Amino acid sequence: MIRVLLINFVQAALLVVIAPLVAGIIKKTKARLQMRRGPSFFQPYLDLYKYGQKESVVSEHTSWIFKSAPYIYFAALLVAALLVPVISSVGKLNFSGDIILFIYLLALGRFFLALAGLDAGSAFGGMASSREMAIAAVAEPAALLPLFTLAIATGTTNLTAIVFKNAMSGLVLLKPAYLLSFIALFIVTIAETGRIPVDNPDTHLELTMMHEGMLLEYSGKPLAVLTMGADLKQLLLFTLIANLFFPWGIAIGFGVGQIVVGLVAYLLKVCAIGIIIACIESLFAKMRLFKVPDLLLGSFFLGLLGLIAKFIF
Amino acid sequence: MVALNEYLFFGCEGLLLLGGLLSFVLQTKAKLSMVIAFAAASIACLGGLGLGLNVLLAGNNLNLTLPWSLASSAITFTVGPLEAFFITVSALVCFAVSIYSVGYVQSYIGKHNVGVLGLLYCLFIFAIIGLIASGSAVLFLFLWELMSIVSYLLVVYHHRDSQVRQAGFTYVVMTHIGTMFIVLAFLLMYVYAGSFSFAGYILVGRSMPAAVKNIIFLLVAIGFGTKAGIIPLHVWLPKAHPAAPSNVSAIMSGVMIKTAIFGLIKFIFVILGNGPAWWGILLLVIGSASALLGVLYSLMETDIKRFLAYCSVENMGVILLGMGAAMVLARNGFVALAAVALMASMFHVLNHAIFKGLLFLGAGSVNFATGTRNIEKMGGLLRRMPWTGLFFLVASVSIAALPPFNGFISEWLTFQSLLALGASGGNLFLEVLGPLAGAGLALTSALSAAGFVRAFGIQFLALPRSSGAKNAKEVPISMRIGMGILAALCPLLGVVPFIIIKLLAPVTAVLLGVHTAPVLGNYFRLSIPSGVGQHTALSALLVPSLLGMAGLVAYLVVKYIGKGGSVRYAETWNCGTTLTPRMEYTGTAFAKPLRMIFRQIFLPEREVKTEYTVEPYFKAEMSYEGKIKPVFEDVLYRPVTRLFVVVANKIRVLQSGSIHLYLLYMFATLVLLLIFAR
Amino acid sequence: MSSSELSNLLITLTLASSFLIIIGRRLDSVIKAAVVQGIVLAIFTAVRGWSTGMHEMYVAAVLTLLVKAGLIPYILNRVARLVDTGWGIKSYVNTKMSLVICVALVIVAYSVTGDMLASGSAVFARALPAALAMMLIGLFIMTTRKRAITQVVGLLVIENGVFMAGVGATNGMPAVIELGVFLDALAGVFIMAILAFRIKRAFATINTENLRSLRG
Amino acid sequence: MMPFFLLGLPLVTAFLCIFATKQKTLSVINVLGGIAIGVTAVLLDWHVFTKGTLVELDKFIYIDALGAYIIGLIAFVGLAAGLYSLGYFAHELEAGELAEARLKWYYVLFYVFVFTMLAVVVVNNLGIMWVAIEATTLSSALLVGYFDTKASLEAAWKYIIICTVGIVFALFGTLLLYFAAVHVLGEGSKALDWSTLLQVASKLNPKLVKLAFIFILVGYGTKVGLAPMHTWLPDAHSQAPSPVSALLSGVLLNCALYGILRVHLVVTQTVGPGFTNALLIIFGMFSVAIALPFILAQHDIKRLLAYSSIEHMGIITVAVGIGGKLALYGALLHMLNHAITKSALFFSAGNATQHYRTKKIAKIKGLIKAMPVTGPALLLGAFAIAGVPPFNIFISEFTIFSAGFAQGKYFVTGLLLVLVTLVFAGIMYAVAKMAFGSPPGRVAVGETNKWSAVMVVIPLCLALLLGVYTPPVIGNVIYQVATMMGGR
Repeated sequence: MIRVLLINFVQAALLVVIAPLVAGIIKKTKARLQMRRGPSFFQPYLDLYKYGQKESVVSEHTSWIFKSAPYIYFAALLVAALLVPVISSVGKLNFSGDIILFIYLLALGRFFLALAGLDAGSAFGGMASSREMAIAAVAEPAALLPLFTLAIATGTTNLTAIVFKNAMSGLVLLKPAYLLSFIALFIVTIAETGRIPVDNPDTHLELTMMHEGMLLEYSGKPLAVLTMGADLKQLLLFTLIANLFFPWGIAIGFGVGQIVVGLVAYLLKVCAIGIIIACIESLFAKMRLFKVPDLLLGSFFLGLLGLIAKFIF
Repeated sequence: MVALNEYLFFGCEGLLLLGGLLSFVLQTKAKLSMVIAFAAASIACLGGLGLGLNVLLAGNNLNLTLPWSLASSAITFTVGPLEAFFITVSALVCFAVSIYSVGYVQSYIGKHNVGVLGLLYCLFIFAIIGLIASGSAVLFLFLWELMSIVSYLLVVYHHRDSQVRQAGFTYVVMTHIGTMFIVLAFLLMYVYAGSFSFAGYILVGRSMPAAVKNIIFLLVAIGFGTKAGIIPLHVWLPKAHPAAPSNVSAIMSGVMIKTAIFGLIKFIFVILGNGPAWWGILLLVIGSASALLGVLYSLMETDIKRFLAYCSVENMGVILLGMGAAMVLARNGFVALAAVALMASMFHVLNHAIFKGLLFLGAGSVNFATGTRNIEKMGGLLRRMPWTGLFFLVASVSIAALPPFNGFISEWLTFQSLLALGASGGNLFLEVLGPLAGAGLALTSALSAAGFVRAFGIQFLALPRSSGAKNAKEVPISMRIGMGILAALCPLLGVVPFIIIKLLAPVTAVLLGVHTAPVLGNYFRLSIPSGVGQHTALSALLVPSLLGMAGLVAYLVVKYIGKGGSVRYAETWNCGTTLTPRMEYTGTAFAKPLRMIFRQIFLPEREVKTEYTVEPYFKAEMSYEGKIKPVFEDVLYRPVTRLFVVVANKIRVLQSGSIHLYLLYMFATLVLLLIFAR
Repeated sequence: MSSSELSNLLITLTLASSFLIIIGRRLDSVIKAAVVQGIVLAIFTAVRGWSTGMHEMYVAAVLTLLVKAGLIPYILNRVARLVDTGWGIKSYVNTKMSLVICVALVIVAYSVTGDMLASGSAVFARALPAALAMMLIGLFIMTTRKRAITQVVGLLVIENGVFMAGVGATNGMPAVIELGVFLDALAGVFIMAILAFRIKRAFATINTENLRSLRG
Repeated sequence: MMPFFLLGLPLVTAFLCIFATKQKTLSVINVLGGIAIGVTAVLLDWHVFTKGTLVELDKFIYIDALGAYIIGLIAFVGLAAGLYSLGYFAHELEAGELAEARLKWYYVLFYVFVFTMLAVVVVNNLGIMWVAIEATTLSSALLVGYFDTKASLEAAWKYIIICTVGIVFALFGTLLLYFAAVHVLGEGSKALDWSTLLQVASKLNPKLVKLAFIFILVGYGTKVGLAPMHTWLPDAHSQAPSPVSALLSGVLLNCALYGILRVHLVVTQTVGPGFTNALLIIFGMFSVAIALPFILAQHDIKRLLAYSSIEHMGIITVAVGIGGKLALYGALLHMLNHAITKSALFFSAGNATQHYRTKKIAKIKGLIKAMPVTGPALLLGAFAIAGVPPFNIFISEFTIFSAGFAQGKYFVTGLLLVLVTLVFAGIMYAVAKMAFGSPPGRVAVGETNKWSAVMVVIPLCLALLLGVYTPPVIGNVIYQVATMMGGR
């Protein structure tokens, strides 16, 4: 029990530690693809450090929501991080929770972030909150449907159990149901992490922003928390995809060797996903806001096809 | 203990009657009248609560018969576990609302007749608790109609407003038509049972011909569905709930429409003993549609109470989802899973009663303080009304089904039961329908989260948009206590949901023969049995503790790392100009992306008018008008109403005033009768 | 001529007199036709009294003569004169059509009741269809004729029909009842007359076509 | 001796009224007369229901349970209407709508009217009953036209013409019945006594009896207000003074229905229940169906109530047609309930129309503000008449529905239920329009007078009482009547 908890905490800590790194890798890759040198892999850590040194300016119109939102946001993601198997799938963490809780924890964070966006009264924040909630609403069923397919295939919604089962059964991705579900979930991940072609994470410009707009009023330490949270969320989703659909190499016990293999495999998988995302960002232009639901609808139908495929094949 | 139950029941109902009548008699002394009514109501509700809990926990059913009869049918009251649960829910919410009302109704003194309000209010609760406890169909119907009529009178309490009258009319007619279907079902049952007592119904319910059962099912589904406000029978709900005084809206939305769920469960599970799979599938489909359309329409409302009313439509849909899943699962032999689904449904009944009651009370408080229900005129209320704001936030988070609040637990259970439907190995249709309904539920709750970000954010955050909002003051203490009780329950039930699961154990035992408590885990975790052997679990206790810890850790880490962290207060950055409330994002604007995304459903119409002083550069005035097409009214209700009116007017020509014509009728009747009826 | 043949003749005559009312073109001729019918009916009653040997039938005959051929036409005439709206008959259906319809009504009446009384009193078997026919014709008159007075005449025809059936029944109705019926008919016409006066006062006409303000 | 008192008292009262001139004197006579009639009726009913059928004058007068029941109704509504008249006409006199000298004629006619209705029920002979029913038309026609306005005269004219025509048909039917009976019983007035007819019913000529029933149904049906012979009813009920409307709706219709019932009982014995029941159901349903559109789109409050009477007479007729003890019980209970509730409604509508000086629904607004007693009473009365608990009509309607289902008449009963539900919508639409909102500025706030307000509340309280509790006395009485009527 204690060991299980410990493993969980270690895994979560690992996620928190490497989350900015993954963001850095994506930035670097993008820069390289655009023939720039780009910032260092570790620039996100430096940014966070910098925010930590600054005073923060708080709007006088705000309420306690504004101040507490970063911590609620981060806490929700941290708890979500505790649910996701990273390098080891062992330990039936029955008590902790499942994919539904995972998705809803993300929703909890988003809820307060969106409120915080409205709190300062600026039109930018309101617009961002509004768009974020709208896109998230469409993304949520598209995210859950592929996960349901997995859950039905394995007979449980518990993440650890799903990953464990999939890891045991080998090349699961080759089934059409899984393939379709994977593609569906991948599209959702792009939307959820605020990446091109859904959102542009590099700009505060009015016409493109969603996530960044909500952070507009933040500065100093709270901004650091929020940025860290966003990175963590991105990594969480990558981890989810990686371990659900490619559980290869994940540790099935507590052996040192297994864990080392698992760690390496995990890092490789996550980096690979990061690089793929960077490629996609470089290849596509940002979509118009109201084209995004069409994309997500497409992903939803892929997920539905996956579900049907699960029962047919 | 049986005697105790009787005392509690009579005490509760008697006190309500007495309090109502006294309040009416003393209507000239408004303050006294008000205090009597609501004090009586709250004490009575405590009694009701005691009765419900006593039956659920101690397992002593209440059975009593009054010494006279109604339409030749004995007046009996029976309270078993199912009834006790619904009485508990009703009494709980009504208790909080009654306390709240003491403060809320103060603003009516001198303006409205408080004695009448007190009478109707008490009668309303009287009817609700009575009908749940009633042991015969006649009595049920009697109290059901009483409840409808009293609530109608409450809806039209502010009858000088023509919209209120309109709303009241729609409500009373639709609810009456719904009742008609229930009556038909009762009468059909009577044909087989030979009496109107529910006990008699239960005796024959399972052995009736399948066709009759199907008809009865459809009748009750339509009849109770109207009251529950499921789509497409919902149109009265968003009109009537906002029209009533807010404390009454809270009871209507929180409690009254649950009586319809009670009726459905009673009929389907207790009396008819479930039926073919399509019953459940029908409820699943209707439930999904209600949930989705309900939440979508709610997003387009700027009247906070109309918004909440549409949300009720949504939540009724969610409740039906659980029920439908339970029916299908039970039918296919997965009784333990059916128990989970039914539990999800009933848990959501309780949750919705709590947070929707709270939300309406919150809306009432805001209305009390600002004098408006239009969210576009509010803003900045969290700083002016911190308690109300907090309570509203708690309710919003709960209804958006976010952990660690109670709404999440019931939706989680619903998700699980829908997934169980997918894994239960029926046919392909069911297997896909279950997860698909789950996806629909996900969409619903995400949309509802968006809706409540909007509702809370626009109302309580940023700058006030009107002088009413600017000068708002926190509401009186009694109103805060009333809201506080409900608000405290939201996290409590979210953290230790097993309390409720334990309470519900006898209910599922009666309905499905399954003891839910062992099936569904313990205080530490909830677990779902599944066919595969893996247990899916959720530790409702752990999640909030982890959340709290994580938040605390994050806070501490951030606080002590780095030398920054000092805080400076300044104006919101607004591109260099001063921020005025007019620049804030409005509720309409907030919903715009969704209006665009779902335009095939909303069919929005917009009209922008611009007047120029010098074309095309200097605009004198610009006005924007946007509305969505009320599809159900336009496609379903208005044509039918119009048809009735047109036909009625056509037929009215028969009475043209000509005596010759009248004589002709007689002449024709006579000749026809002579020829045909000889 | 036997009493039953005589009765048959009188029955036919009474029925025929209703056609007189239909073809009447002026108010006074219609009232006169009603008088004729009253007289024939009175004779019929007397004949029945003679053939059955019931003396109270003579009383009924006299009463019929007085009321139906005397008092009521008198009142109607008075009303017609007092309200003075001309003597023309106004009808929704012209005379020819009226006749066709009335013949059809007679056929209906006979076909409905013709086979009803194979046994039983011969007179009643004859009187019943004729009475029914008269009732239908009377109702037809009331339905189609516009003037209030002609409507009262139609009512009179109906009542005559009923009366004829009553007299045609084996020994007539019990005397008490017949007396009551008479009084009622008289009172009815009286009250109608009163109302007609008042209507005339209020509306300046007794063309019942104009009484159409109450509708819906 | 009691029947003679019962018949004599109204006549004496009417006679006394002729000589009174002052309003006060008239009121005193009216109150005393009404109470005396009421007491006599109660005593008589007591006698009938405890000791059995009351027979006088060699069976000329024959009061069984059914008769006694209707007598009770007449006395009750008569007393209520009489009492209500006091306030009603006091206001009319105040408002100068009426000369004091004419007032006495109202009371004279009123009591003559009551007398004729009582006579209908008391006598044994169908012929005399016919005379009495015709007499009710004549006496009430003058009451309908009492205000001497254009509209009321028109209504009275139509009333008397149509009802007279109808009633003549009934006479013909009675005659046929007599003729059929003569063959079995021989000559003499006994052949028309229904008590005798019932005993020999099975020996009568069925064809003749059927024909008789058709005529009687059309004839008395006109008086009952069965569609399509109902056309006079909305006119007459809406134009009569409100207390008279209550009397017309509450009991006159029942008296006429009583006539049909008597014959129905005989005919069922002769030709079996199928024929009459089918006809009664058809006419009853048609009445309800025809009343519906007129209720849905009605502009005149009193016409609305009149159409509602047509609807309820239809319901009672259907219930009788359904047959069986339970249905008859429901039908009889419904007569009582309808009489009580309709009185309350006509009284409150009377107050409202007097106060607002209009019968137009659209012009009566904010009634519960303008008239703190009448307004709520009208609203609650509307609920009651629409068949909503906790009022009495719900009980009887529900009884009828359950009887219908128990008898297997699903379609008819179901349709009836649907129609009744739709009628509810119409009534609510109209009444909500009047009761709610703000009263127009020209209308003063307050009741016309206390007495009128009290008279509205009393029947309403009774309606409420009977809605939650059927006193054993009434239950037993109705049960007795239903049993007597051959409920199987």
